[in-house]
Amino acid sequence: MSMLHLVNKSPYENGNLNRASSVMNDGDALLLIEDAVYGAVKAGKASAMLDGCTVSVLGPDLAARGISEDKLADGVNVVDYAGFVELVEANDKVQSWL
Amino acid sequence: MSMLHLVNKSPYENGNLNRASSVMNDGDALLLIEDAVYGAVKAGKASAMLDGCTVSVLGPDLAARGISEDKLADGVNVVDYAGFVELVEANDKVQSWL
Amino acid sequence: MKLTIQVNEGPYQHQSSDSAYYFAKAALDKGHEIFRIFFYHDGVNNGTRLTTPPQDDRNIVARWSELAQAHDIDMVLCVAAAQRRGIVDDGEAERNGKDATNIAPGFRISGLGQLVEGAIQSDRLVVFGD
Amino acid sequence: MKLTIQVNEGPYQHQSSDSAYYFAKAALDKGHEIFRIFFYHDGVNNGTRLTTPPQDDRNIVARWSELAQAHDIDMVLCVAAAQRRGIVDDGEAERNGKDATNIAPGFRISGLGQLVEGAIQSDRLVVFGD
Amino acid sequence: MSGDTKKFLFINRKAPYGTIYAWESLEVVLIGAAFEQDVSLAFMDDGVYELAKGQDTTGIGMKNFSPTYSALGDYEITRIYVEKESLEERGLTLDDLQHLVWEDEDDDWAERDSIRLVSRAELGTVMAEQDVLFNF
Amino acid sequence: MSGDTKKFLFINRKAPYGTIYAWESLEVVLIGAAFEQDVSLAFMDDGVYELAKGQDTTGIGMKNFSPTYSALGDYEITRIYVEKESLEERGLTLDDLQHLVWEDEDDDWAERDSIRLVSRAELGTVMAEQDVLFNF
Repeated sequence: MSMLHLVNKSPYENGNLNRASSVMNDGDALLLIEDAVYGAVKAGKASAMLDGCTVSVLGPDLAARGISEDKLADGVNVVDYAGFVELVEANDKVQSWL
Repeated sequence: MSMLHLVNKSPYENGNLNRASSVMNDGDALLLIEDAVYGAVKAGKASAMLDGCTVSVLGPDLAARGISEDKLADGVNVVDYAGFVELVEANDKVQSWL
Repeated sequence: MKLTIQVNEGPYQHQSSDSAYYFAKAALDKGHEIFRIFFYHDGVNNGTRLTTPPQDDRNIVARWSELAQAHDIDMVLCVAAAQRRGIVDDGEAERNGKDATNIAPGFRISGLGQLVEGAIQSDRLVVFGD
Repeated sequence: MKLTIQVNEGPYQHQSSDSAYYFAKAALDKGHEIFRIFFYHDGVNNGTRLTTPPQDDRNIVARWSELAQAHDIDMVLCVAAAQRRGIVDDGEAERNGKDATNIAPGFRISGLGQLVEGAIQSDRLVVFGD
Repeated sequence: MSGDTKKFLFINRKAPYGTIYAWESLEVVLIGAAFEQDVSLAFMDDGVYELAKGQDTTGIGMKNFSPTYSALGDYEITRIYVEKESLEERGLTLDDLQHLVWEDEDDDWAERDSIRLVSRAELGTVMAEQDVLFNF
Repeated sequence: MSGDTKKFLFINRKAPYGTIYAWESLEVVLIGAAFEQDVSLAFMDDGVYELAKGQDTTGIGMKNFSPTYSALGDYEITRIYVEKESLEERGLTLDDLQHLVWEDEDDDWAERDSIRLVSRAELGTVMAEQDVLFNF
């Protein structure tokens, strides 16, 4: 049963992104919202945690923080709130790493 | 001018203890309160961050978490709230790493 | 899809409440059903009508109240959490001898069983918090 | 030593408010002066009289009120933060058209200048938060 | 159990006392037990500290809620997963935690251990098998 | 400045929007300016994100308070320390931040840069020289 992993904290202050990315099973998806979107910036150290994961990031949270999409790590998918809902629907359950 | 560095978060979830211990000047003091007291447990990985620092830990917070004093890293000083006040008085200012 | 949404933080201090709101709105726009929104921990502070945010800022509480009204959503504040934080309706005021209430329109105070029931009855539980 | 204490979090959710209280008490016991306790951010939620904590738990708000009364301490809730979170006294209720107040005894609502003044007038500023 | 029963996993990742999440999570667990779902608990990251022995909150004026964990067996909660890596990183062993048990009615009420020490990978499998994850 | 002037350093360590600390910190800075103290600001850790260019909060319905930073010069705040290591770790350079300036009245109102890029060690020295640290 596939899981959507939801992370909302900056990976530079808190271990949740590292934790989530280390326990994802095949078929699981990862969505970064709020301050966690900083983890998707290619030039940042934390983006290495995303290797091998299926990653989406919430566009409105990116824009708020001044991050343009061309700064993102390769393969990161940008979604809006409707896309967030679709990810919740597409996976059997949600794990919020709070 | 000496500084009291105050840390209140678990070093296993958050970078503040690491941050505080890396910027302490000679003569500064470090006080661990609330969930940060876990950082003073000798057997835990995080206690390595305390090397070379003058470290106190709040006794009431240790007891609440079931940590007996014989579990602490060498040189860690246990204080009560009165000792907390004395540390604030003994240093010229307080830096709360929140 | 039938959803229960849990909100763990109050308004303004954390973005959680904002994220939950936009998620709920998007789910409704796509035709999904929100079975319940359950406010737990400091999340109960979303349910006070006494806030006066700055003119140029969003009104988080009013936004929730309007969403509940427009879509007939069941918005529940956990009673134990509300008692600790001081969110009071008429019944609570009487039971606990309080001289005022502060609950906002569209919210009701009830037990933790409402969260568990939400998880049982819904296809997904989505938690927003710190 | 003259102290100003800043509290950034509300009651119960985080230990910050408890730590600040015990620190304040210990400072008073040692003969120090508390110039002011300034409640900022969610810290303003320490100043509501509407909480009803469980019988076997501490009453954080009442504890602050008693400390203020016993030692004549100036306890200030930041007005901007209080408006966002819905903490209201008579003046705020009138200004903002609120039908109830919830401020607890011993607290007053004032501006951020009170924090800055506290830092200027005191020998130490000690901040408790998340 | 009926076909309508869901598999609930309560995931505890926060230390006690510094924040209220651990305690208010436990309140949900106790209420949830009345709904006759298939309930398990997991303790990982700082959540493992919730089960520490010898907690004494006198000095911080807060309620010591740790004895409640030993009542979980009475609520028919018999599977409490504790992550090995989280313990090790913190310099803890199972001996530092409360000994939690339940009584097996199918075996003359024999006492059985509730805590199951699992690796991170095993816990990932447990999580994958659930219907609902409660996060605290 | 009189002998009663204190050296204030406002330390900003949190990202904007995820929490309100960055914004409510800025409100203290603006109020504090009226008290004619010797005020500096420091941005380190996730606080460096507060100064990022191009913030557009339309999609999250929150107020974009980042333009306020460019007004700090008018409040006679001329020293804004940004920690180099925090930028580097996050893959940022000064070009990613707003260009903040103040006008030097002793030099025909010439525009000068407010931001001073400092190492962690240098920032430690700046902190040590202060009378009061405000933590957000």
